[in-house]
Amino acid sequence: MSETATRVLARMFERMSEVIETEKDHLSELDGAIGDGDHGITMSIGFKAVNAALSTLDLDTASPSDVLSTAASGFLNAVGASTGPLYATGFRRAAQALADRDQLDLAACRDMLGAISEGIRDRGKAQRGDKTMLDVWLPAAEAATAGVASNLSKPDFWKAVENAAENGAAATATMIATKGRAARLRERSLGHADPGAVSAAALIKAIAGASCTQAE
Amino acid sequence: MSETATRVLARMFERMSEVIETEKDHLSELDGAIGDGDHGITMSIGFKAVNAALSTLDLDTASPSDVLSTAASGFLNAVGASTGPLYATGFRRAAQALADRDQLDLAACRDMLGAISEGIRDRGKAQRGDKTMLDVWLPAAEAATAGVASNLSKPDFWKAVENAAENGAAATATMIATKGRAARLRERSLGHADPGAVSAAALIKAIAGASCTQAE
Amino acid sequence: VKKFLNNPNDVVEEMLDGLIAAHKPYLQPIGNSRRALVARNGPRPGKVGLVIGGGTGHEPCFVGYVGKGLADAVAIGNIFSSPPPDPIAKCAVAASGGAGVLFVYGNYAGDVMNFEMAAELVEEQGIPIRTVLTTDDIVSSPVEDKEGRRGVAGNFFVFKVAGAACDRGMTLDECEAVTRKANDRTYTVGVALESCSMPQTRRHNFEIGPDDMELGMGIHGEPGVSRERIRTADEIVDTIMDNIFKEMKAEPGDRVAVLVNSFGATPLMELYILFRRVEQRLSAKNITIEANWVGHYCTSLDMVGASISILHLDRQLTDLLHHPCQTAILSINAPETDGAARG
Amino acid sequence: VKKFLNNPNDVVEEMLDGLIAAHKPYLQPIGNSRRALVARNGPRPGKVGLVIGGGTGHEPCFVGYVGKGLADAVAIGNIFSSPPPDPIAKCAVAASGGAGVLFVYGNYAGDVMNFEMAAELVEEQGIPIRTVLTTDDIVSSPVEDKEGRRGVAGNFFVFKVAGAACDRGMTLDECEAVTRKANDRTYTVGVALESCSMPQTRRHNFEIGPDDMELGMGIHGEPGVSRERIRTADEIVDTIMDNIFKEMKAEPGDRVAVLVNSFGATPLMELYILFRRVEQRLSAKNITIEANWVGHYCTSLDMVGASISILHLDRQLTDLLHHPCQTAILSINAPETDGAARG
Ligand SMILES: Nc1ncnc2c1ncn2[C@@H]1O[C@H](COP(=O)(O)OP(=O)(O)O)[C@@H](O)[C@H]1O
Ligand SMILES: Nc1ncnc2c1ncn2[C@@H]1O[C@H](COP(=O)(O)OP(=O)(O)O)[C@@H](O)[C@H]1O
Ligand SMILES: [Mg+2]
Ligand SMILES: [Mg+2]
Ligand SMILES: [Mg+2]
Ligand SMILES: [Mg+2]
Repeated sequence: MSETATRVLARMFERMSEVIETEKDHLSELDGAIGDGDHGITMSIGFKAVNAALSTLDLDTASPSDVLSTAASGFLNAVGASTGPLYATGFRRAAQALADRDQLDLAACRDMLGAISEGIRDRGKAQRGDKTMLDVWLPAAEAATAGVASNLSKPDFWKAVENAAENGAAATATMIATKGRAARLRERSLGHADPGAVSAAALIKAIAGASCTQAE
Repeated sequence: MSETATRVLARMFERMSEVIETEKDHLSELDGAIGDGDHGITMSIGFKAVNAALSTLDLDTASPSDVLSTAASGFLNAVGASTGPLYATGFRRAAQALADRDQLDLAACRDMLGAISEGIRDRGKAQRGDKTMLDVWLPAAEAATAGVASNLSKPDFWKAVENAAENGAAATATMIATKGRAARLRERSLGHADPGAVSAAALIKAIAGASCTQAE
Repeated sequence: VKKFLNNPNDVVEEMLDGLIAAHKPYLQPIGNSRRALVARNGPRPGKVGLVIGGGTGHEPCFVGYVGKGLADAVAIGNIFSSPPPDPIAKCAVAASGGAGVLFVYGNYAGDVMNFEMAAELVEEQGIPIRTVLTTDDIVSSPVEDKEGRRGVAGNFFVFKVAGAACDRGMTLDECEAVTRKANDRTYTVGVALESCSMPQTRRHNFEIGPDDMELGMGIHGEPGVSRERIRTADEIVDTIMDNIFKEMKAEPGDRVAVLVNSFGATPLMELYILFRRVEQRLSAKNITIEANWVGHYCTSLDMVGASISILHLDRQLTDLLHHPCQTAILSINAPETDGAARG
Repeated sequence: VKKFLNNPNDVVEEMLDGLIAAHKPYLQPIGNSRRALVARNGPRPGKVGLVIGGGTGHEPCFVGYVGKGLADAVAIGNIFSSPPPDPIAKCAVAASGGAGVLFVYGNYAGDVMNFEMAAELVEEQGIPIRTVLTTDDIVSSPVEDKEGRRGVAGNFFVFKVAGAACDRGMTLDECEAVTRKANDRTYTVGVALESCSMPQTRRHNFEIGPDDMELGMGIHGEPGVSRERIRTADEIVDTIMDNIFKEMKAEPGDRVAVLVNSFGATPLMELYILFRRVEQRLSAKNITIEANWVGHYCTSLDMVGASISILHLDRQLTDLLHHPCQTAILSINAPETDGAARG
């Protein structure tokens, strides 16, 4: 029997928390160079809180949309910070996008990625090239759209999304920050990757992983 | 013509200041190990103030006793601390001992060393073996008394005094402090030479030097 | 870097335990939320409520400024992180006396997003919200982008003026206007000699070379505006004051308030040496110091460094500065006090 | 170690420039001596004068405790060095209101010798002097040698009680007796994580290993009583409180005042974590905290560390603790204040 979309999403958030735990110190170090050194800590607190909130959901009755909106509030209430409103808005928007859906096919994944990146953009009012997490989420969402349009296989689809995310994260090192704390550093932010972009790429990898190992 | 006793004493204080400048960092380091790390600084401030005060004396009319009492007030007003009252009392006592004297022969030097050590003892109420500057001044004064009694030549007299001082300073490393800040360290003061004892030995060396090079 | 800590992940909760116990006479949790504290003698009907807040690691900011005559409630985030909307909204509701609520907080992306989300929630309940972002860090952005600047230790003056305006019973419009004026006339520059370290990492966020200092340092351990060779205290103050004089249009005879603030590890002895030069520079321009504060008022954990803030007074600001207040950290002309704890 | 300094040899004079300017409302130099400062509203005819003092490097000790209701004058030495007799004598004369003068200072060989020499000088002028040495550092000597102990941050409570007694118009005998009682009932233990560094050397006075702490640390950067492995904040407080409970004969229902004091570089966040555990330990014994202070009250330059002081109150001490006072650092029940600077 196929794993429900609800369970896939719950597992996805577990994976996201795992990858953040692995990357935590590295993310804080990146943030120490151009920000206030807490990004790894904030993301770790946030995703632990998401999973704590999800553990109180009954996954047999909850919808995929419920998972996403529970994650949104759990994240927001635990961390605040910049990432709290950004990811909470992203996840909430994804919850809306997946309302009435109970299948997590590639089209649904495309919509989810698109909703997350639009939520982040609307909340943070940043643009591409501002050296933020958006420089990962936007290209990843675009790659997903293109992937569905050209009928990519599931592994190829996720490979394309991951690549776009990784390239986006790497590219932030060549940008001058104009949003968030790093913006005050101006030219001095050059040469440093944006911590929020690096964590976003890691999250997308976790999403890809969870989706690809989905039992069918 | 022989240099006056007044000038010899003034030169003696110059030498004392010089030797303290050389030893300053070392003395503070010793005090850092078992005290509050300021002994070199305090002695430096004190002897600079002594020489500043002496520079306002007319050495042609001042008595040896005047030099010593000027040094006493100069030192005390500049430093306070433990060493201020101790050396001020010592120098003041020496001023009394040299009252009516205008010759700095070995008997006068013996009396001066004896008066300084008694002044320090009376003010600080320490005893031999307490791991203080007294473990240098007392044996030095005793060596001076013995030296005069056995009619030592000037160089031998001062050699004996210096030796007694140096041995006294070295011996403090084997003592447990019972006076001053180091007393609270109890056994932990073992193995460390007492900074006040080490500076006292240096001062006595300067006194010996100034006296030996006295033009006659 | 060594610290007095239990589990580093509990540091904020444990600090709040201690702080709430220590400052009981001044503040109390709102309901069972320890991230939202309200002044015991703050909110009252007809008075505009003042809500402040931000991340922790800046102690005595922000909790130290909650009490009669100053802020009515404070929302508390994680270390160097804005609080989420929920405690901010709780603060707004608790502070509301029916005359609207003023939010005053530092201009950081995170704080702006969270406070805005909270404002939306609370306005839905019919409580009007106004916001003044503090932007006193004058080297963090050029003057053309004044609104883009960070809020740092000069918060102190902006809070004080806002609290006094609210306590005087001024309207929400008036409170907002005078708070905005206080912010416009507050000028801060900070210098760090060593970066701070988070309880979780216990490593410096970044390294400042042994002969270097960081000019324009932020209060979250984020790097400053330029790395320079360390200079004497007087030269450092001169650089700071030159920056401030470039923007502050003070005439001979004008009055200012001065705050010389430690970032955490810099002791009072050095702050007084800095104040000495600030006083010299001001009096050379015939500017009078109406009041001054020297100490730990807005810190960045254990950062070594200091900031200088100047509030350029006018008659109204002077008046509001002297308005009585009584909090854990600041007591000005306090008419009656309880005599117990102050932190 | 980096510091805000000009010429390190001028550090005390420059600090005094800044400090005297900053705290003008509270104190002023006696004559042209900047090493002897007198409270503006302190001395008055018929009142016992209170003179405190000691070395610098402990800011806000001792100058911060000069003002109405607290000390009348303060004598100021070099860094970690007792002041000489001359400024102490000047303070005594300025503080004298014809009812005698009380000296209260820490029990250190240097301070004892200089204050005693000053007392001799002043008594020759017909001013009776009494002295109370503070000895609150309970680990600095065993209980059999209580008089041999050092005075550390618990000074704060002894000064407060002495200042109140003098301000109440008690006789010299009574002032001495109650001050002595306050000292006998004050218990302090300090812990350092890193040693301090002098402005002249800018090196740590001594090194504490990366995993070690120094228990019973003095406030002059002198080593403590034992070197131990660093432990959690709670364990450290437990060790300190166990030491204090061993000597303090407190019964359930008794009241205490608590001071959690930073040695300089330890920030408020950590002090609150320490206070949390102090409060837990006291309330487990059903001992009530009547008042508490958490912050920088008696420092050792830039030392990393903290001390905990407990004053075991009785009715008289409680009463004197709440007596109004108004100084640069401490304002308790202050009836009228000038609203200007506090440091
Ligand atoms: N306006 C914004 N839009 C999108 N992302 C942003 C914005 N501001 C900041 N960020 C992202 O947030 C990251 C910092 O997150 P974090 O360190 O957790 O929060 P904070 O800055 O509050 O300490 C940055 O690296 C950047 O990617
Ligand atoms: N009671 C005393 N009698 C004699 N010498 C003493 C006494 N107390 C302290 N000393 C000497 O003073 C020295 C410390 O001097 P210094 O560091 O200048 O003063 P402080 O202890 O005030 O910092 C000690 O090393 C010791 O030799
Ligand atoms: Mg950050
Ligand atoms: Mg010393
Ligand atoms: Mg942050
Ligand atoms: Mg000393």
